[in-house]
Amino acid sequence: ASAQPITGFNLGIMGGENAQDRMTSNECYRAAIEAQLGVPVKVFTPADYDGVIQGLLGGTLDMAWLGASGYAKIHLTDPEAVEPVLTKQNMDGSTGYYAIGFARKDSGIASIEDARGKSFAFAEPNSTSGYLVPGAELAETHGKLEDFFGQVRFAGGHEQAIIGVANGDFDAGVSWADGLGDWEDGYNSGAFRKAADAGLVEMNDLVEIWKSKLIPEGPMVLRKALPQEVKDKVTQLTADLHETDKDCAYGVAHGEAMDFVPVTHDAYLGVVAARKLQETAQ
Amino acid sequence: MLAVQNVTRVFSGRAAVDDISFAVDGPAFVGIIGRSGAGKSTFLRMMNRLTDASAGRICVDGRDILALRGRDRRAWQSQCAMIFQQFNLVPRMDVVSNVLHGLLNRRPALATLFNLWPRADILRALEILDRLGIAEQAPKRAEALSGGQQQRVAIARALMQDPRIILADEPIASLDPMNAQIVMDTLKRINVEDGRMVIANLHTLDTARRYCDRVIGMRDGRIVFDGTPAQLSTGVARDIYGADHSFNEAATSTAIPADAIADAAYAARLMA
Amino acid sequence: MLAVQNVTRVFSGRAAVDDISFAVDGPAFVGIIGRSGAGKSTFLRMMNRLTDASAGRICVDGRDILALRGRDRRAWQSQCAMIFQQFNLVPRMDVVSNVLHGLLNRRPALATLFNLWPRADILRALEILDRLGIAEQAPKRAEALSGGQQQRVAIARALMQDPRIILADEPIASLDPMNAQIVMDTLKRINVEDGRMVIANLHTLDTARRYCDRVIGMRDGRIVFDGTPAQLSTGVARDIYGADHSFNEAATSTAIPADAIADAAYAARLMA
Amino acid sequence: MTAATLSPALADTVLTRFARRRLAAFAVPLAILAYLAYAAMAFDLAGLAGRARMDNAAVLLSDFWQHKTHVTRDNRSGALRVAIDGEAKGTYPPDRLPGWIATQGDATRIDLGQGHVVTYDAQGARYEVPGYGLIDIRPQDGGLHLTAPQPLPDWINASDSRVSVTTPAGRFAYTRSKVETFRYQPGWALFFFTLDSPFHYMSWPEIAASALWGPRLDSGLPNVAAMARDFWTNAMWRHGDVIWAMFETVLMAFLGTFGAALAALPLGFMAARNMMPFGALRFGLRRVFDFIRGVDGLIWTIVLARAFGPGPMTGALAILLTDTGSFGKMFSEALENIDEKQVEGIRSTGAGAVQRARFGVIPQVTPVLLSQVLYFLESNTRGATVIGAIVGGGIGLLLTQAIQTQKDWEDVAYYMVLIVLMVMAMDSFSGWLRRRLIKG
Amino acid sequence: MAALAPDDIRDAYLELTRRRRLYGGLLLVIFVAMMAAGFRLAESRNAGGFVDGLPMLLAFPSEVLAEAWQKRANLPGLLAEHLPSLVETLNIAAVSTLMGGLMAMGLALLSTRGLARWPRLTGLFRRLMDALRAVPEIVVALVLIYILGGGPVPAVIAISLHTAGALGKLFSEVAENADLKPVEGLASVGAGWSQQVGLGVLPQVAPNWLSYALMRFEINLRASAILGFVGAGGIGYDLKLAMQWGMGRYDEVVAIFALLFVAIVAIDRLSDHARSRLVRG
Ligand SMILES: Nc1ncnc2c1ncn2[C@@H]1O[C@H](COP(=O)(O)OP(=O)(O)OP(=O)(O)O)[C@@H](O)[C@H]1O
Ligand SMILES: Nc1ncnc2c1ncn2[C@@H]1O[C@H](COP(=O)(O)OP(=O)(O)OP(=O)(O)O)[C@@H](O)[C@H]1O
Ligand SMILES: [Mg+2]
Ligand SMILES: [Mg+2]
Repeated sequence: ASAQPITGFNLGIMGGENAQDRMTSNECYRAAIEAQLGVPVKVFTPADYDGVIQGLLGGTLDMAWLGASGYAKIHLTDPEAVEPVLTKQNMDGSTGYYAIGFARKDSGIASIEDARGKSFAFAEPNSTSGYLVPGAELAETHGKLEDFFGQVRFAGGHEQAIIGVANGDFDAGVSWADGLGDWEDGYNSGAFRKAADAGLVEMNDLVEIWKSKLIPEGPMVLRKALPQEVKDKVTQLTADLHETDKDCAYGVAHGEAMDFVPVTHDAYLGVVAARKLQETAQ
Repeated sequence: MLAVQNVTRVFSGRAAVDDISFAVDGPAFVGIIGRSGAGKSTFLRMMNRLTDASAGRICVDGRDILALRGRDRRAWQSQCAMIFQQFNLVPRMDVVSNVLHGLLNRRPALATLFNLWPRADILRALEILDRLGIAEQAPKRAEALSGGQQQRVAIARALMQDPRIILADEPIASLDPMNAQIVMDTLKRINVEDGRMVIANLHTLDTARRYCDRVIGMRDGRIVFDGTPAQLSTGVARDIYGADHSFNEAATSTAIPADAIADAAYAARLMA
Repeated sequence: MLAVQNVTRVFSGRAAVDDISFAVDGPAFVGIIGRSGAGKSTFLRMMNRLTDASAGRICVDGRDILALRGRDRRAWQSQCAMIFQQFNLVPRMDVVSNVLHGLLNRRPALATLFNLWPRADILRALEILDRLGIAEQAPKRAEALSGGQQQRVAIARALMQDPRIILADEPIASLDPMNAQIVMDTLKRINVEDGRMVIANLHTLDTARRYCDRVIGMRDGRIVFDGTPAQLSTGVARDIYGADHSFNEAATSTAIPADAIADAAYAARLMA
Repeated sequence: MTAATLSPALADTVLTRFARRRLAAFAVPLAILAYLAYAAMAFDLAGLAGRARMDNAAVLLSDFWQHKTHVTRDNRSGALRVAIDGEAKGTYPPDRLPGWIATQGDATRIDLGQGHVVTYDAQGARYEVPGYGLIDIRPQDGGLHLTAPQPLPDWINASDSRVSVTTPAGRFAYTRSKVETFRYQPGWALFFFTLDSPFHYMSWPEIAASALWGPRLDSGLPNVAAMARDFWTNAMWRHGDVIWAMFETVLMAFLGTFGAALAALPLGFMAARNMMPFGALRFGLRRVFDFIRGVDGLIWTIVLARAFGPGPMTGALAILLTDTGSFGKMFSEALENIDEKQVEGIRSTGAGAVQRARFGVIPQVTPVLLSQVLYFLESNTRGATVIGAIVGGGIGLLLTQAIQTQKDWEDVAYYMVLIVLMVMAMDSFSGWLRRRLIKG
Repeated sequence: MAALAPDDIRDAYLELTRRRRLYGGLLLVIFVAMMAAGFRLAESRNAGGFVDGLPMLLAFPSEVLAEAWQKRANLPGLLAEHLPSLVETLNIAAVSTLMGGLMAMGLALLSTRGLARWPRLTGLFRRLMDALRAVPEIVVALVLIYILGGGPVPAVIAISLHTAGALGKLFSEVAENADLKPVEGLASVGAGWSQQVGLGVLPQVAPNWLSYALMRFEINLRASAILGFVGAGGIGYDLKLAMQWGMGRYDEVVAIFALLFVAIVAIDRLSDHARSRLVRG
């Protein structure tokens, strides 16, 4: 509401890539915003995504690309802090990714029903695709997970969940992928692909047993208190990025994507609800 | 000049100094003797206002210095220098700086905090050190000096204060006989040449006899003797030190002994 | 029994012990005298194998103990006890434990590390302490004892070793005359009663004269005198200690002096 | 004299003492062992032994000193890509492929060494393994057809959608979409110059020659400067950014430590029993110090991140805050242990409170305080690594990121070496300073 | 008495003061400039400025406390729920202090002049300790987590290694100052190296070593809580989860934090007390 002219613009970028890689792949973007706004623009890449969230809540960061769960967290803490404006559209036109349930091929588990009474590994409690969404969906269809599975464990991360299942420490587990391409490649991107490429697991040994509904890609958010003119400029610049500077868009989107498309809070109602559910469940 | 009137100091119910009174007219060399715990240090500390008195007055030129507070008290301290048994110098600072500390009360606090002293002060400190024969030690750290040299630095600090009265609390107790003599001679010289009053606590009779114009004997906080050194007989000494105390003055003497006759004899016998 | 043959020890180019030879037949009390730096300590340390020799042989019953290595060397050390000027006890451990250390070489290492000693050993340690007159001190820490008592503990440790030879490196140098006498008497008694050889470095002539059967004088690493105490004339002593050294035997004497006549006289004068 | 004179009571006391000590001698190690056994159970050591995958560890850790080159053919487009660690910035230009890859029309021949040869061609791909035979894969009817000597060994993992082969010489994987060969080679690839720098293709003597008298490769710059620039801006290793990050880490430690020392000095005076007459204030301050220290820098970082956002200042402030607690406590203890004689000497000249502190107290405590501060400077350099990871600054960020993304283990090794060197340098620097200042 | 003429002394001293003032002033200016420039640099690279942020300082704590107060009824239950994690953290700290301490003892004895078993190798052991000390625990822990999986063991190993280096240095400094006379006394009766060290050195250094080890235990407690943040188990892990979740679990944050804080302060004070008693005798 109180739209004072700004003296600088701070951009927060979440993890998933090396800090330096993030810096470099966003350098063109930073320069473009700087040219557009006429104020110095700085990029911040905290290791822990809580760092970006605290920055947005405290008002020291003006803009960031977030995960869906991170956005939900900010919204639940302070609905007036940020607003979502754009999200990433994948090459197939979708704007999301999936949580994928999987097991060892030789375990005889081929569907989530087969995993009843077995041990099941989530990634970590704060992960959207590694726990929040699959936990909520599975609980909806199968009831209390502690009762449905023999044992519910947290592996500590996507990586550990995949390796844990491949090693037989858990009977089944869940991790994420974009759902594009082939299972045997570990899909086009996601945790499976990374593990397979690194030679940590052999995709032939694993089977997919479950797939979640589409989980929305995280939004690009802007601080609500920014002057409307600034918001418009940055949004416009980003929305046009795929048309104006293909290479730069590749860096900002972490890879191949079709476009950045507008998004509103409504797209995240599901994730927000899942978070609320978890909160009261514990 | 100095009038001590009914001064008392009570520590947790016991009087360390118990209603003492005496007066000194000119710039005398006053020695206070008495056994350990007699209240000698407590009295000197009250004079320098390091310890507060419980009752009584100490008048210097008619002004009761025990009543001074704050700035005035500090101003009095700067006129009344104190020399300690353990020298109480700042060991890690150099000799000249230690001497300059005598001026702390008279120079602007801020400048002193950065150890910035006017050139004239430094020159005066060097002069005083020269007078005491330790000018070559000037740039050394105080801790690098021998005990006798350190005590002379302490005296130099006292002189730097340009005091009316010098108080010395057992100034030679931690010195060897050689250095003790130098220090006492120095104090005496200051007393005679500059005409400053010196009050010294001493723990040996012979020193008191040799240097003082006037000797005050204390026991259990009270003055039990006040007179000239000549009046200080062995009987009086027994009184001061307590007769139960099997008294052997030699044991506490700091005089340099005559050649050990016995040793020499023994050696002669062997070498024969 | 003991034959020292051309033993030399060189420290950075200088010979601290320079080609010395002598032989001792029975369990004598041998005193080694000489001024500081003469090589006395170095020789004893070589005998105990704390320091290696540069050349020469020391034969004990025909075996060259300088050639021993590892276990054998430690076994020899356990038969040849050493008493140090500074006692070299473990100050924080109790007296009995310190005495028991004499057995370290003969008991399993692990057990000794856990301070596990057979009952018989403990009793024997107590007996030895009793013989030296300090049994009541047994449970105390070594550091709580006076110098003389500590030296007797060190002797008890040596006896615990049941050694054939006792080496004593200036055993009384840090003791007062009273304690010195007790310690030397004890060593002499062990020498006479048990028939163990004692070799003691001494820094005073009178002690050597009083206790030794045989005296060896060293100077600059060489033996300059070897004979009975009676042969030790002042001229010889001058030789040993160096004539340039204005020689005054009394200055180093540890004999308890006769009452200090001078002091007494002085005191009497004062008290009159 | 014999044992007869020895009082039996004494012998008894001594013997019981030894018995008690014997008990203790066993009890203490036993207690420690028992505790360790309990801890081993509590930590599930047995289960851990089963879970630990040393082969995975080997895969990960070999990356510390190895690099792998991906030779990938897209089976749909037929495009060939040769890239170090599969990264865009490590991709070889098609005309400057390494010598062990030969292309001829559609066919690519990859020599993995020791007789292992992989060939991609229009029909599919073949892998010749010495001592085993030929593995031949062809796509057929939407699946893969594998021809290889039977029975299949366990280092070949095949289904009709994916075949993968793992040999000591490298890894090979064929799926419908692509075929990929990984060759592992020791060394940190492209450490000095990346593939787009002309200097990458030179040997060391050539580089030296080029630096000294070679013709200018970049008309704007002398060759030495161009080399420095190419090294400094190396896109794979980013030496410039890394050095800057190290500087930022040291900066955080420096500001935090000395800032805390400056803040703690007056507070320490106020919390020292012999300097502060008001007991309540002293007690209050001490509890504040306890609180600040107890909370720990990491939590402070999170609290401060809300107010100041990410960045090195937040990290420095977090260190400053924590250390103010530690220094406050340590300084006040040092002040309580001072020699009062010096203060009294100054007091007797009529000096005021501040002057007494300056001359009576400070000279005594400086060596103690200084050595504590410098000791903290060194350990904060290590601490700033961790804090930096959270506030998004310094070498710590790079390190934790490289570990979390798991593909850049050679970067991890590089950063670890640098951190160890940095901490060692700070250690000897503070040791040097300590010796200089305290002696001087 | 005076070897030098008074004038020379005076000039020399005045020259000395001038030089001292110059150097002292320069040093002060350099230090102040470095602090100021460093701070400005850090601030310019920070997202928020110092002055702007100050009013926000309490925003986060008050948010947390407000929610915790609202849900204060949950606190006792949460405290009980996280107690096992606290015990795990304490165990991590204790085990790693023990193991690190034992390693440090060995390293210290091997690298102390005059005591070393192999005198030629002291330099090697010293460098080894330096290296162990220089590697931050978190680095080792992160790498080990990838090999061994999450849990307390990577933390124990990481902290133990660091402790071995840090304590080893302190231990060897103490041992260096130990009196060697008892050792020589033991050598003279034919004691082996282990006996000389075990009976001659350890009793002397034990109080100081123990005191340092207690101090280290305190430090390790913090370290193990921090390593929990990167997935090494214990109460730090619980705290991180609750903290990252944010709003909605702040009551849990407060409960965990209270547990951790009370434990740290209690141990801090206990070890302070024990140490002052140990060293005084
Ligand atoms: N600060 C104090 N608090 C309590 N009692 C004190 C204090 N200072 C001195 N006393 C007591 O006052 C008595 C006199 O002490 P004082 O130091 O004046 O004796 P002294 O004559 O100087 O003895 P010494 O020769 O030992 O210096 C002693 O009993 C002493 O214990
Ligand atoms: N470890 C050593 N390294 C170098 N020189 C040594 C060593 N030990 C002794 N020396 C030298 O050897 C010489 C003889 O020393 P030694 O200690 O044997 O003399 P001493 O007769 O015992 O003298 P003191 O009466 O002082 O004990 C001296 O010059 C001494 O400096
Ligand atoms: Mg006194
Ligand atoms: Mg000697």
